[in-house]
Amino acid sequence: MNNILTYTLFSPLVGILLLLFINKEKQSLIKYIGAGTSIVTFVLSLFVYFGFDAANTQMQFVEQYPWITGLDISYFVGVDGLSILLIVLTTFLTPIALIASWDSIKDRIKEYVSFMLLLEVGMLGVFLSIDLFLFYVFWEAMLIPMYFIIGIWGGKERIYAAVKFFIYTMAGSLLMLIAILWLGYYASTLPGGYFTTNLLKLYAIAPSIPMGIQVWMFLAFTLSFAIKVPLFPLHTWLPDAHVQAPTAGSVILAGVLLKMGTYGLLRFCLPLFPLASFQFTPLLATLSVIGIVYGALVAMVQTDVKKLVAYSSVSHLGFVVLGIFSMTEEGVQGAVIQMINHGLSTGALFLLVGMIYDRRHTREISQFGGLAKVMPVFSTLFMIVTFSSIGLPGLNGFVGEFLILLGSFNSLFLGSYVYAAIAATGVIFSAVYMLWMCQRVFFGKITHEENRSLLDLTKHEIAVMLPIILFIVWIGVYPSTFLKSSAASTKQVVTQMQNAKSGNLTPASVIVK
Amino acid sequence: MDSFSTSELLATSPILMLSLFSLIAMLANALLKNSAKAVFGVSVVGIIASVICSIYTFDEPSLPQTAFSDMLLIGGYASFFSVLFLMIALFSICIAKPYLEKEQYHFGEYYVLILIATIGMLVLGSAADLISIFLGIEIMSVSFYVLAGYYRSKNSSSESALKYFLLGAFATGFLLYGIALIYGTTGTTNLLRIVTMYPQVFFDPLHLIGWGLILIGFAFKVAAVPFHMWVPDVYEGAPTSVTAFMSTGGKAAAFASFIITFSVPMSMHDERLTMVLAVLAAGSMIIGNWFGLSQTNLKRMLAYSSIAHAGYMIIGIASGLPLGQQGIAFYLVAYALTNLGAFGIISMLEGENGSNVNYEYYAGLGKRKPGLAALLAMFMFSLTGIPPFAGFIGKYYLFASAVQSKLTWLAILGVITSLFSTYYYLRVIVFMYFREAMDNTEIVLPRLAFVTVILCGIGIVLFGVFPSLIFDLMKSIF
Amino acid sequence: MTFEQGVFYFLAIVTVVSAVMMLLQRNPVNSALYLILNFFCLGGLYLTLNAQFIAMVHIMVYAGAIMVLFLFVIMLLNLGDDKSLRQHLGLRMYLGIAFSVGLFLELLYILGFSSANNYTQQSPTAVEMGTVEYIGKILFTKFLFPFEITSFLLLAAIIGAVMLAKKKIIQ
Amino acid sequence: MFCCGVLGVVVRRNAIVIFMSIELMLNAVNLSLVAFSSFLGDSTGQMLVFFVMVVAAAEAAIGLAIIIALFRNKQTVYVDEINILKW
Repeated sequence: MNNILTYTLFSPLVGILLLLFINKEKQSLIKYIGAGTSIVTFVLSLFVYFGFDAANTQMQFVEQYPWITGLDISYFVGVDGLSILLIVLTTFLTPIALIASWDSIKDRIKEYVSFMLLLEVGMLGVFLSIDLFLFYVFWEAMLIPMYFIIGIWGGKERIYAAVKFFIYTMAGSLLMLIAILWLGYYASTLPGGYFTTNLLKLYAIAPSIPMGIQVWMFLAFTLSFAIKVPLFPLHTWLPDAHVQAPTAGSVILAGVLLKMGTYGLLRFCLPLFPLASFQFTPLLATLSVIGIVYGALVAMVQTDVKKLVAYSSVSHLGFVVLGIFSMTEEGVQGAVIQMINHGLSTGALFLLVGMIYDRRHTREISQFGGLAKVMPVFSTLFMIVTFSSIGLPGLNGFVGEFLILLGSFNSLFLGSYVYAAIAATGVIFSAVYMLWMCQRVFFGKITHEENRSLLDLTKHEIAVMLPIILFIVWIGVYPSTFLKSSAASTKQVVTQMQNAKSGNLTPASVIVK
Repeated sequence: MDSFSTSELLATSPILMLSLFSLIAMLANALLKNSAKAVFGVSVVGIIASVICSIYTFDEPSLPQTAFSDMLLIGGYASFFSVLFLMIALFSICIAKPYLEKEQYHFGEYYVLILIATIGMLVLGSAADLISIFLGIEIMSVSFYVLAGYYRSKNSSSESALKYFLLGAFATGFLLYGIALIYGTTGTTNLLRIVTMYPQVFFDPLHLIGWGLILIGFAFKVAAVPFHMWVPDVYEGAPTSVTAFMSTGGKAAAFASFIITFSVPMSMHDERLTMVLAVLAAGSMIIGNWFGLSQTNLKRMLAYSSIAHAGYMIIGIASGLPLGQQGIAFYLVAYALTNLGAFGIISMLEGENGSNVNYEYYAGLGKRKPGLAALLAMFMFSLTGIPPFAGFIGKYYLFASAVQSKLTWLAILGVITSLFSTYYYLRVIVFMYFREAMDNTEIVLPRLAFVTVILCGIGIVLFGVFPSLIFDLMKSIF
Repeated sequence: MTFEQGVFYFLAIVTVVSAVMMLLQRNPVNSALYLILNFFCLGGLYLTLNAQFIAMVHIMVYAGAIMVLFLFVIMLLNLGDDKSLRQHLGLRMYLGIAFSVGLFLELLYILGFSSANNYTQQSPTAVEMGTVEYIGKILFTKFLFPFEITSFLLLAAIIGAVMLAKKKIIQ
Repeated sequence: MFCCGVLGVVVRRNAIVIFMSIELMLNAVNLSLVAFSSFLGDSTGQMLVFFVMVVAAAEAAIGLAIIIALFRNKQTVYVDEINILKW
């Protein structure tokens, strides 16, 4: 099992290869192959998870092969506490998304499944890469399948949404490319240095970059990630993409893609440019707090359920960014776990919205009412997920938000508890809009006759939802299962930041061969 | 002075071999019935024979470094580019055959001219003397002028030939005057000797003007702003198969020689020339991508994109680093595969009198011809510079060279203009996949051209994922 | 002023004047005739520079072949007078003139500074260099490759010219 | 003279006259080449003149053939009347 990461990463490609040889008429076979492949990937990632040594802060399962030797670019993958949970989340959500779209996608199934699997490769690659070049390749390559998924199987405004999604993301990442190139070049200016994009080598030397340039590097990276997160005011692509994407697309988009932004902040921005990070902490914290409140307020006035969930993502991801920039152990821990939580609960919400949309072909809140009587199972599941999203104690959302708020209250780096206080109001707002929406959709009288004949969830649909619910409860009741796997790594990041703040961090001035 | 030796003949065997076969092709055209097909066959054999010779000369220690009184460089660099040009020629005639048959313009002369143009490219790729560079450019260009006007009964084709010819000859004038001035100030036309003379004439303005005029000549041939006016019209008016050849082979050959020629002044880190080159690159990127946005004709769009790509490649020359030169060489490979593929697809779908080249016609292609649409989408992504396609690696190298030579502003401009280009490349995909077809007549794909296009597609993925295949080759030659 | 210098200046002035006249003529035939005059003067200039062979070849190729071809085509196409130059004295034309004059002045200015000013004396070897014998020898040794490769240039030109000017398409 | 040629190309609208102007430019180059060659005592310049002449001849043949082909199609040699020639 030396190459387990490579197997995990490229196992979906095997499925795509298989699909190439299958006639597109054999629809159910195609679906089985898709689901089967992604489940195999999930199983492989479980091997990684259980083999992972949580106490070790080093990269594990490392594999390195030279790729482009001239520029010291290598195929270099590994996991640590920051990425392990996200990897499992990715492999977990992909089969669920595929199975969930079992019946709702009828057109061009072969392409659809291929794109989903390709997307999985891209996402895993982003979380696994420890070479900046490799990271960038996956980061960009992942755009292609997502673009097609929104553009081909999306709603009415899909073209606009797909192009907007693509161009927004490109805009940020191209500047990041320049920053990556500059980092590589910087490594070559050091005594005995050479051009490199090896992240571990750059970790050692990057903090020595003069402040004036560090700021620009930091901004280039952060812009790219902030668009992906999306941080206020760069979030405008998100509602369009979410609303227009097919259900599975939204699940992946909310569940995993947005995490790539926050993961990037944590993985690259903080450790590479600590000094610039300190300088921009107030700005980013302010933006994330604005995002929390703004997202919640806008969600409140939405009439479309899917849009509401989309704006709630803006609000929730604001918490994650706040947690990261609190730079305390609790805050970063909370951010990591909140990434998982948001993936699970928002993914689940999108799935549920998709299920009701398949039945009624509308997502307008006003078109529903009293569904609890007609669809008891659906309503129950929806309420559980809603509570998790609000952050009710006992469910997963509570753990993450609590840790983040705790961390940001005590943070030396933020320097003020105002951020936490305002963010806390976001929790209240989110309770308001979610519960209000639930009330209008599930309770009260049945106002529309069409709703009387709605069928409750099928076994198939329940089977899709149950694993997610299981984890929602598990994290809520016993979070330390998951917290412990990321604890050591987050602690290391935080310690390093504190060292940098107090001037104890001495960046290497010579590059390691 | 010996006129030449056997080893020199061996060393220039790619050129000689191709010359031989082009003569055979011409004879076959004159003597045989059903000659066009025979000429096609002869050309394919000739190109392959020449490729084998190029590979033989690549790393053969027994061969001299230069041949024919330092007129030509041998091996390494020259062989690398020879193989590139020959493959471009091979692919382009494979695309051209079914296309010309469809248009009922299938004559043997076409292949003979392609072969002669390729000879010109081979000379250009190995030239180490301004005289052979000049002759190489002229052999190539004269063939191109004729090929652009190949549809002699069509207005658009003749017009584009005239425009190309007049502006091309005009640019030749500048190139020559530049050569004359450099000769006048250094007393030689040989690049190897000009290098040694360079410090003496560094401050001579006449010398610098000479380089400037040569630069104009090259800028015209590679289609850089502000000498780009011919590109859209000629690309649009010329037969599509010719455009495919011209936009890839012509550009690659011009760049191969551009790199060699300008490595002379650039090796002195002449700030003034760096600035001029950087401005050329910036202008090309901006103008090319800006006008690309508003096009509705695929051929014209690719013409503007070709201007933009020339801009990206000039970055590599402006950087004056081996890294940039490697980047250009790789970019040329990627660009050649991509453009041959894209134009191959256009030529397969083109209707009578150059119809069906607008975006509208491509609506719904994803359903009508999924394989073809997927390939075209790949080509568009590669042009945009999105991994894992080869175009990305090329851009990465070029921008890296810009950053290393402290031209970071150029790299930033490069990525910003790439962003513009994303929009119009994506539009093709939007039409193919996200719109419904308006016309559902059956499309018949000629097998030969389709296979060629598939090979191009495989190439850009292969070189995108394993760029070392090319970079390892290049380590020894730059 | 020696005799040689006198001849040089005379030819130089006629060359420039005829070039300008070529531009100003409305009728293409007159333009072509001025160009021929220009070519003859150039031939004379080559002689003063001790390039006898080039001078002869120049007269034969340019005046004898190329310009006859031009005249032939002009006659064939039966071209009349050009529209008056004034009719299209647009912005573009002013720009064109400005550009050309600018280029001219710049060249003058630069010539003032150039190392080419050292070239006041003809090299002693120049006399021998212009002879047929010398040129033949060097053409087939040092410049063998370009010489051979021009054959392909001419070949392309022949094929192309025949193909383009052919009237009918033979299927 | 080179400048005259450039001027001619930019100003004149008759394809043939433009072409003649280009020939003029080439001749200017030839003259300077011969001059340089004779002052430097180096034969390269004179050789280059030969090649320029060959090229000029080849271009003349091609160029006039193109003009004839175009004239057959459009009955004009004025570049203004050639609609795609917007330079």
